[in-house]
Amino acid sequence: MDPLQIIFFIFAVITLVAAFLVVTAKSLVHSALWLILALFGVAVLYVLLDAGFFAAAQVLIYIGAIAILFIFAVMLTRKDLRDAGSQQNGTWPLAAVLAVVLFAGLFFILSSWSSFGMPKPDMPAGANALSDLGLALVSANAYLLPFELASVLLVAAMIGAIYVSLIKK
Amino acid sequence: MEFLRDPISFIGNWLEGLLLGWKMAPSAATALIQLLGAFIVGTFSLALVIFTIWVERKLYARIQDRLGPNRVGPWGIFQTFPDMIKIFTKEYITPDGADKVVYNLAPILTVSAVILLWAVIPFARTVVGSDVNVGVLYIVAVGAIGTLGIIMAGWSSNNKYALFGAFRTISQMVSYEVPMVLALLVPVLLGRTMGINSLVEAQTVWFAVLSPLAALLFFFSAQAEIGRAPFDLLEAESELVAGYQTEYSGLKFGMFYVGEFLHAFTVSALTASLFLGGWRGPGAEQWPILGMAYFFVKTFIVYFFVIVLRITMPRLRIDQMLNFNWKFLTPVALVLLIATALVEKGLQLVGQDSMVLRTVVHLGMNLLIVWGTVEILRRSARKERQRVSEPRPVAIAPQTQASD
Amino acid sequence: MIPLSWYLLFAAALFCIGLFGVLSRKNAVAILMGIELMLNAVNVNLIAFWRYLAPAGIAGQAFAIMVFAVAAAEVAVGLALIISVYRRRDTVAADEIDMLKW
Amino acid sequence: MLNDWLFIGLFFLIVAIFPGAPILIAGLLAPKRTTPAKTQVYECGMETVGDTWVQFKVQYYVFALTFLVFDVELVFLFPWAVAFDKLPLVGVVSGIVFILILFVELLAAWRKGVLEWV
Repeated sequence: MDPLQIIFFIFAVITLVAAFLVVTAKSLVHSALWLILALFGVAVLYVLLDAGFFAAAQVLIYIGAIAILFIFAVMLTRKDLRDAGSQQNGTWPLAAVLAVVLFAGLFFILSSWSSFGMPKPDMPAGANALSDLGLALVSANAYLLPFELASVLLVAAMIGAIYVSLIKK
Repeated sequence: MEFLRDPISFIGNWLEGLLLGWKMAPSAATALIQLLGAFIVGTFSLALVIFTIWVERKLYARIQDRLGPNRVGPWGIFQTFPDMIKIFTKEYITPDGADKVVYNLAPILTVSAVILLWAVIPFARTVVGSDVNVGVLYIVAVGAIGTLGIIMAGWSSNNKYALFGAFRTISQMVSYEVPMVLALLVPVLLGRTMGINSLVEAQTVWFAVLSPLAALLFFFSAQAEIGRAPFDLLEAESELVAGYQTEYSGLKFGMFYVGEFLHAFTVSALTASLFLGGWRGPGAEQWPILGMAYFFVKTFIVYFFVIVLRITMPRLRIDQMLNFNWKFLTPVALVLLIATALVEKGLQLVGQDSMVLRTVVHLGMNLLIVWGTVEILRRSARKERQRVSEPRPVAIAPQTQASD
Repeated sequence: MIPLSWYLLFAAALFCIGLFGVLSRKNAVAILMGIELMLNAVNVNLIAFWRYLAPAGIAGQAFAIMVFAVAAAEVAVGLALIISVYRRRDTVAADEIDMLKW
Repeated sequence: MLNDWLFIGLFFLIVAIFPGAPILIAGLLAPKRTTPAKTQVYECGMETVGDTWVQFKVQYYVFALTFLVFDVELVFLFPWAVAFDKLPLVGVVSGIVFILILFVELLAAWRKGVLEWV
């Protein structure tokens, strides 16, 4: 195995274990902390995919903002959910079976795909992914509409969330 | 001669040649040298704290008409070492009900997040840890990790004061990140790149001259990010004991302390790099060692202002702190960003690329925004004065109204 | 060299773990955490496809950044709803939030 | 490209060790004499009353939420700023429209009274 493969393997395992703990940990704050580790592992994989911008954005948005929001939400809804008792609902064996079946199905479908095991091609010369992305985001024949819509979506989400969380009983 | 011009990359090249001569694979040699470099940068940044703590204490004392440390070594310059020995031999006390793992991880994470910033700071043209093409975003992202350390410290201590302190800290740090990122977008826009070293190279005219407002916005929001006076609500001693560090003792507490001092210095280094031209200066291109000198001189000048700000300002109230951010810094930063984009594109369309014109137009635009802001502030201050000076109902008011 | 299959299998596993969380958790906040994991799995796939199949194109990256925005919006509104429900009904267990049932 | 990140990866390793090692060493050097009174949770000289996890104001959540939305939108702007040289005027204007939407957002939050600490 070459070094990159080892790094990938280590972080993939860390991420998956952390993800598993996210969905099984009893204390919700621990869940949130494991979630942060899992998201960080994903950021490392982005670096391995030559997407440094997404790695930094992942850490900034997910760890810096979304995870904090989760921790706040856990603290705000704390009263009745002590860390005692099962955090799993009654149908969890069914859910586990479903998840395993889905993974097996995905594996089956993917492995019959011709370019499943394709090696990483070299980056085309002269391409600057970052400024290309910036250009595409504001080009009318590329992603201008989603770009502006994302902004409007976020505004709507923010106003809605503020309204929902601030209304009195 | 070659050695004198650029000692660090000279040693680096020599080492690489040596390792390759020993039949080491080139990639392994690079990795080893980078590891060594990382080790040196990390050690250096931590060693720096020993010095900056002394600088800060001395300056603090002088402004308050005291002597400050003056016993150990000349001017007390070695005062930090006995302090270190003391704190190394202090007992760790872990409070009941603390979440052990998270509790011990928090101080490490807090300090790490600060040292991590040094990975992208360029010391000279050739002495750069790493010039990743997303340097600016990296800085902000690493700041997010620091936030995490604080919330972990507050939550795991099982103490109300700690949790309150952590919550306040988060809402402060999180709020001030918005103008900070906005202010950082201005140099990115002016330099068309996110790499820190590339940004330094792009500063033929310092960005602090091109856009002084962005420099100020960054400076102030960074102060809040560090969390010291006047923004030290997170550990407001009179209200919250010591905030999120209440339950920490010994070196674990010391680590938070180190983190704060190092962060102050790091922010100065960032300000110097991003806005004051970093290692740029006469002769720095040919003589990288000169560049290092320029960089540290600039950093220490900014650091001086950081300390003075800390010493001379009273603590803000929490509502004032949030108002200052959301109702002052953020709108100004948004306006500045729009204006900068318009001016840049306008100059490009006209086809003027003379540096003088660019500087003058940008500077004028900045001054215009400052003038507008001051005008608006004057008006709202007048209103506020009227509102406060109006007679207000006091505790007995409801009774007199009822008798009418 | 890491083949594309590694990333795809990793993403599939992450997605399934997230799905398991969504289906099995009692607490609504934890369900949202599962959704975050699933969105991340999707993002890994998008970036991997961009890098392996169309490194000159931009679609994968553009979609990934949109997923960021959608994830943020979803978390913001979702958690606000949960907090609001909690304030009215004093519960965050997904089974007990059944105001629409009749 | 990956070489740049190699340094940062190694730096992450080193940086985790740097504060960790002294804490461990100090743990070995320092005395260990815990008593029940010492490990009590601090509360102004009293024994602590009630649970640590008191109910928090929803205001904290709202600030974090506002930040999250701003943060995501600002990440969109970074590639735009890097590509500034290549952008046509339309591109610059649409970026500015994006920032203006942010401004509207700020004003909306202001009007809703989110930014007040009451």
